[in-house]
Amino acid sequence: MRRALPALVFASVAGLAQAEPVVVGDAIPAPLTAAPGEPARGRAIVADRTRGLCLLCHPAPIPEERFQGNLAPSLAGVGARLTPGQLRLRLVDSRRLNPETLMPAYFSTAGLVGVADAWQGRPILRVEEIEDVVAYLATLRD
Amino acid sequence: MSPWRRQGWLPLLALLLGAAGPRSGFETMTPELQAMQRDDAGNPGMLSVLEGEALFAREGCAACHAAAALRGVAARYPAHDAARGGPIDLAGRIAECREQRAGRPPLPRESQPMLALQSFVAHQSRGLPITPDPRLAEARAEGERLFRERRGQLNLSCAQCHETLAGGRLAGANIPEGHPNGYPLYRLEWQALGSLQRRLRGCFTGVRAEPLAPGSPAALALEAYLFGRAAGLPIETPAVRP
Amino acid sequence: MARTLIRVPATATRGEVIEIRTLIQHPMETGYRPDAAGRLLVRDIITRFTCHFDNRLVFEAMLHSAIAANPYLTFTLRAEASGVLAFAWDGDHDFRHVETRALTVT
Amino acid sequence: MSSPTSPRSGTEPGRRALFGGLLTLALAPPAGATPEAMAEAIALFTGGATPELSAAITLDIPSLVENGNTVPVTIAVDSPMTEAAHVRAIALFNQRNPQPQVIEARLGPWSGAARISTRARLADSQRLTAVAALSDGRFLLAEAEVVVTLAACLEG
Repeated sequence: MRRALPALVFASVAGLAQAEPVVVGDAIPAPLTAAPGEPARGRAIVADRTRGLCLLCHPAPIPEERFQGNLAPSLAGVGARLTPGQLRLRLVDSRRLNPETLMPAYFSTAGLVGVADAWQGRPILRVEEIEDVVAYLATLRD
Repeated sequence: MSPWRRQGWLPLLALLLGAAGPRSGFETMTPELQAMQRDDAGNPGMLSVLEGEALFAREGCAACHAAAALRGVAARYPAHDAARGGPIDLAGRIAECREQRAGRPPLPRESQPMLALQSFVAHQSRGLPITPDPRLAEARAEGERLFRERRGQLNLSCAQCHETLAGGRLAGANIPEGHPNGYPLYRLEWQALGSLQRRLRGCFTGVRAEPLAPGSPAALALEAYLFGRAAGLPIETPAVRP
Repeated sequence: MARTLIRVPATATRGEVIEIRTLIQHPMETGYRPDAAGRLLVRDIITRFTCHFDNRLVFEAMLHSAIAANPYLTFTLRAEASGVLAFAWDGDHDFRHVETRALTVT
Repeated sequence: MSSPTSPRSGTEPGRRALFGGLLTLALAPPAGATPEAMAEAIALFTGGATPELSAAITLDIPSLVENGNTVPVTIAVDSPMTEAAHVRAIALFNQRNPQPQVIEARLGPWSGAARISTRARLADSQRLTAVAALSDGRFLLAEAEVVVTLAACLEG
């Protein structure tokens, strides 16, 4: 019953026009930034319940974070199951793969309803943060 | 049909309904929290009920409403209001009654006296099943649309968490079905008694959505739908929740 | 004015150990909690609870920020004679609330 | 007790607002109490005496709580509560709140029993210690571990 999504509109960052991520199949193969992501920073974002929010739904191999959700698949081994490009698309806009997904689009503001003023027009993560998270998730191989 | 037979049906019906019917958030709390709610001498929400009782007497409400006659009222709200041609909730009715009949200045919805009056009135219906007003079908339909609409930066609907994923764990917290049968209730997170509107605001803020304005048609529609889907659950006011 | 809930058995037999339960409306603002602007909210807690039986101190508790809002406290007393129980809560910013209850011993 | 000047300097995302709601914590992350601070507070209560771990004192507190804001706790000591042998005081301490003290209660033979209940605030999962002061000068101790889960969807 959900409407088909309009053509994907990717968020742009504070006036600086972002190159639109190019989707190839089920992946965004090309990194969104020139500088590569940093896994340690990505881990911190994943662990942070107010930034990445990941642990609200996903269990992850971050033992110092005791209370992790069980609503979504474990992130353990996700780097072995998915390529960085596949991870990137799932972060940027998981709806591209499953319109009913629970997972928020971390770098798309398309089709959102009733967003609070403070978050209007802003993606959940910045491109650098997306790349950091992709870099971290890619290290989760067991 | 013999009375025996008729009675024989009821437990079976209750069992069937119980299995498939709505589940109060009470049932998924720890035994300690359940005990806190059950014990009138220890339930912190009872302080507001007491305050409401005193206000009810002091403001002259008792001149028209015998406390005994309030039994069952909260179980029927939100109700259809002919003048508005739509739903009115208990807080709205109390506000209207105070202002129009008793000529008192308005009380903000979230003010302590309003919460106290509301908890006193709702407490009179404790244990009675929610019986939705049949005239609110239209509002409930709109409420259900809102319940199923994804919203906010996190793009989540009420239904995704409180229907599909109820019983799961969001971080460390159990996701309840989200029924309104205990309000106003004492929430440990608030360390105070608060309204259903306050709780909804919390959910909306949580998904980074603009909250519905309390008392607005949209908020009343959602409230009407929530009470409709909780039909049969007993009023627990003042409930205790984590 | 703070509202309280006090549960004292209506009657007790001589020598019976009764349980007294008290609950009082109070925010118990810890002094460690920041407001929206990040400034610490000033501590506002009940620091002391006492129960006197006919003017004799029979129970006393010192409370800290780690006591939950709307402090709940139960304690016991051996009922030896009828008399008056006086409960007092004292706290920051000159907070003081006093309640009395009759105890009837048969 | 340490200074609360930097109440949010702790790394306790577990107790922080989920989903970006504003902060509604009862207690800031522990700026102060530590096992050492707790030991110090206990020493102050016992006048330096070492309390004995004893089955005669029970600390009844849920091992898992949904919200640390209001945690029911009962402390009881098995004592005849006579003039000759009674509990003089009961206290409760914690390791991870800003302050190690929770409550100190004074009682006597007129109490008839040595049992108090209250509700504590716990900033995090931690160990709690109850200590009873006996009329013969001894001190008894009981401990309990409490796991505090998180509350989700904190409101703004």
